[in-house]
Amino acid sequence: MSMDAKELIARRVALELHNRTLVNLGIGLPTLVARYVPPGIRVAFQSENGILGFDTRPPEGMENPDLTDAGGSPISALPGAWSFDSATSFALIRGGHLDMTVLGGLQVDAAGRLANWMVPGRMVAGMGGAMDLVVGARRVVVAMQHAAKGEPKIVPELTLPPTAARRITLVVTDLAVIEPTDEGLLLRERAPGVTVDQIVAATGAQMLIRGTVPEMPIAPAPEGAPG
Amino acid sequence: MSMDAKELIARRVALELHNRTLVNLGIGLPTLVARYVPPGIRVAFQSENGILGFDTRPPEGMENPDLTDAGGSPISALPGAWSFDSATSFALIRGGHLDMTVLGGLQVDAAGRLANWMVPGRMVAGMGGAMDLVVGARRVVVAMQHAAKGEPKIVPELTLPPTAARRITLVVTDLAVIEPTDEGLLLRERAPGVTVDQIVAATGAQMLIRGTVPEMPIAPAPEGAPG
Amino acid sequence: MRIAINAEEAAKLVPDGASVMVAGFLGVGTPERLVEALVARGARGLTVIGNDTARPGLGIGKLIDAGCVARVVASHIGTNPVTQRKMLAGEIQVDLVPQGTLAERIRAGGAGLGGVLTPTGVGTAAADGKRVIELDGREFLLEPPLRADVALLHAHEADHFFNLAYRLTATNFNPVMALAADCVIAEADEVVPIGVIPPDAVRTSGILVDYLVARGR
Amino acid sequence: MRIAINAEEAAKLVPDGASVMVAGFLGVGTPERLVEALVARGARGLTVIGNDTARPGLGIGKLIDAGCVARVVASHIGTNPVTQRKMLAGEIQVDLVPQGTLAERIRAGGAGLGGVLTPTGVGTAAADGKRVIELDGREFLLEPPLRADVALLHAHEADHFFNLAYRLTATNFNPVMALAADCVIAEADEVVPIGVIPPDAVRTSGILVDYLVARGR
Repeated sequence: MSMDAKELIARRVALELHNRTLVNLGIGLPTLVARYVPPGIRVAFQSENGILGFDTRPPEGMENPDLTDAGGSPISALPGAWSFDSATSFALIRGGHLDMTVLGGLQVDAAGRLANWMVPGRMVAGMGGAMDLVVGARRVVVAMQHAAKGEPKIVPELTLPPTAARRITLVVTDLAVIEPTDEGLLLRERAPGVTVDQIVAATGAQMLIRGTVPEMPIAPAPEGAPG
Repeated sequence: MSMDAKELIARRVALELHNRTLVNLGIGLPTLVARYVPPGIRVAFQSENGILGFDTRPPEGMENPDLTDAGGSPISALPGAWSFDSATSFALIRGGHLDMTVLGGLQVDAAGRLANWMVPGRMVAGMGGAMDLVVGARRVVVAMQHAAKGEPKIVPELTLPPTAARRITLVVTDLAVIEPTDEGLLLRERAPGVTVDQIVAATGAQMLIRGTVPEMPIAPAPEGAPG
Repeated sequence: MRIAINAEEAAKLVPDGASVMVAGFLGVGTPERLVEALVARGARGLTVIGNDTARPGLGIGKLIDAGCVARVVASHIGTNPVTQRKMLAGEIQVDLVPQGTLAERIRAGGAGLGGVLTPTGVGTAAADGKRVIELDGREFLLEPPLRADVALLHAHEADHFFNLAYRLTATNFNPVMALAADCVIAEADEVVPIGVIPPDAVRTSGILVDYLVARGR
Repeated sequence: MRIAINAEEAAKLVPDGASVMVAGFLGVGTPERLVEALVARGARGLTVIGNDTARPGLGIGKLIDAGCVARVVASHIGTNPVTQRKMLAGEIQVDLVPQGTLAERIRAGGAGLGGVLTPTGVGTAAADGKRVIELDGREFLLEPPLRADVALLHAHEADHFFNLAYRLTATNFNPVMALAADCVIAEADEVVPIGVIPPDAVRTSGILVDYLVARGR
């Protein structure tokens, strides 16, 4: 089996999807999760710019300028979709109507806090909908590379500005699945072929390791797709 | 000319309608104002249960159970009407989008405060939308009989619970038009055939009387209507 | 496609003592079959949150008549003398809330907001016991969000995914209540296939609706 | 029936230094002809309130490119390097607001509410200088309402009374901005006779729209 880090992460995150729930996928890596919805699971994906039940990009020439995702790319809509204004969109997000959001991360710390919107000294982008998503979604799954340029992204304490005070639910990386708990960061799973020692070495924060750490399961690749 | 007190009040209030504005008419006497919209004036009437641009009751057999006014009576809708939910309805009301509301009154005092929702000791009905309307409409016109059972309804200080702290815009009664101002209640107009002395005698609060008080103009009766 | 339940089953989902949002304005936009099923089940001790209690024999009025209700949160009960009488007799507790504040408190409950800052009610009996916040020299009441165990909705159309569309003044409290309860049960005048209600016409997504009541046979 | 104006006339209604809400999300749902007319007029010193500044050459990005803007209130400027560069150069002041808070502050401005109590931003840089209100042991930021001198809207359809209907994700900030400005100017892809947009499909009433921009010839 050959797959890159992003695909691995997306296929592991896909197993967190609960049937008949509303899910928001952040821009970038999290978007990939939509490709690996497990068989038998039906979720509605929300895009914070105002649609629930969107579909992938339509064939060339069938794009509608009034129908895009939160990254501004053309999308389609599934039968039964709902379009709505921005206040309603964030009523859904802040009001706890999302079972899960999947977001990228710059850092996660030992307390389970996430930083993903700003690096002081670098060009400022803005938080967009990230702060609302982290506060409002019932479960916040962070999908990110375990390290950036050799530097651990899982750290004892955030050195970047936090996105929210709230403790996130799960971190899925190319090396491990880690769950922030009351006692600290719990190492739940390791990526195929990766040892616990390798994970510990690549992690800046202390982790709880209880017994044998199983290999992470991943969602099957969709039919017709390579891999 | 023969007309009853309610018609007189309604026809005087109708002259307060501004072209191309949004107006809410309370249940009861204020509803009559819609009959006397002056020629050349176009207003949109809002009903707080969720419609803008409604029309009078449709002919027998053409009522729709999903289309009623705030009193629960069947109405029709004009072309170009808008229907909306209760939160939006009160966003319009509270947000200052109504040029005017016309409400009935139990008491108005020398400070221009209105009481119209509750008489202690009597059966409690509830404020419904009245408190929001008095706070939110740009102009609040109170349409009421000058006295009730011989007792003045315009009083030095409210003895009934106020509907809002705000000073209302105008009081139109079967005897007079009175404007609450910084200096006090200003007697602006007297009803046809009514003397200033009669008004003073029927009014519990002090009024400002400046020079000659003109007779109140009233909107014409619609064509085909008696009067 | 999802499976509708009948009104009798729906009524069992509303336990005695539950808080229940019932949409409607003087009965218009109220799910009458759900209300009748609650009466038939003999529900007791409900806290009903709604604009009003309609009239005896209509909408929420049926619940009042049948003794299902211990407490009412509403903007107006003047159209229902039974509610008034039971309030005076101490059988029903009535909390009166200005109509715009009621709508906004329910919206806040569904939107995850901490409360509502409204100018409505300042200087009146509606301010009793409320926290007053001064902002830029103006006073506002801090009104708490409202949520309920169950919301009972009425739609004009529902599709097989339970997307809902409302009609004219029967819309009223339905869309805001759909977000503000742990369990959302809807009844519709018509049920249509998915896609018949286009995305811009859907007012409440089926993802928010837990149960749809099957049409009467 | 009402009379539409052309985009050039509309641009004159937006004085230099005005605060302007511009609807849209990365340019989708932004009134491009109005934006272009503002650029053509050489508008200066505008405070622009919108979700983002799109990209150079698109939507609000055109106003940024042309030097019309002194201040931006937005949730995100990461898609527009010109905005970022001008911010660093001190030519444009940028106030970043979480997207849901931005939508809700605009809604509060239009709905007459004193502010927004949101859990979003507590414990982050978004809380700097904000009043924190504790309710039932939870903390909320008190965010002030937002209003503007002018709102520029884009609709899919307008009728001759200026009722507006939006389409799919081009809806975004349009309906809330329609209530939150002293002067509301809309442009539409299509103009239809009154009655073509049924009451339940209208999203912004023509009574709230001061000016409609005529279709290009």
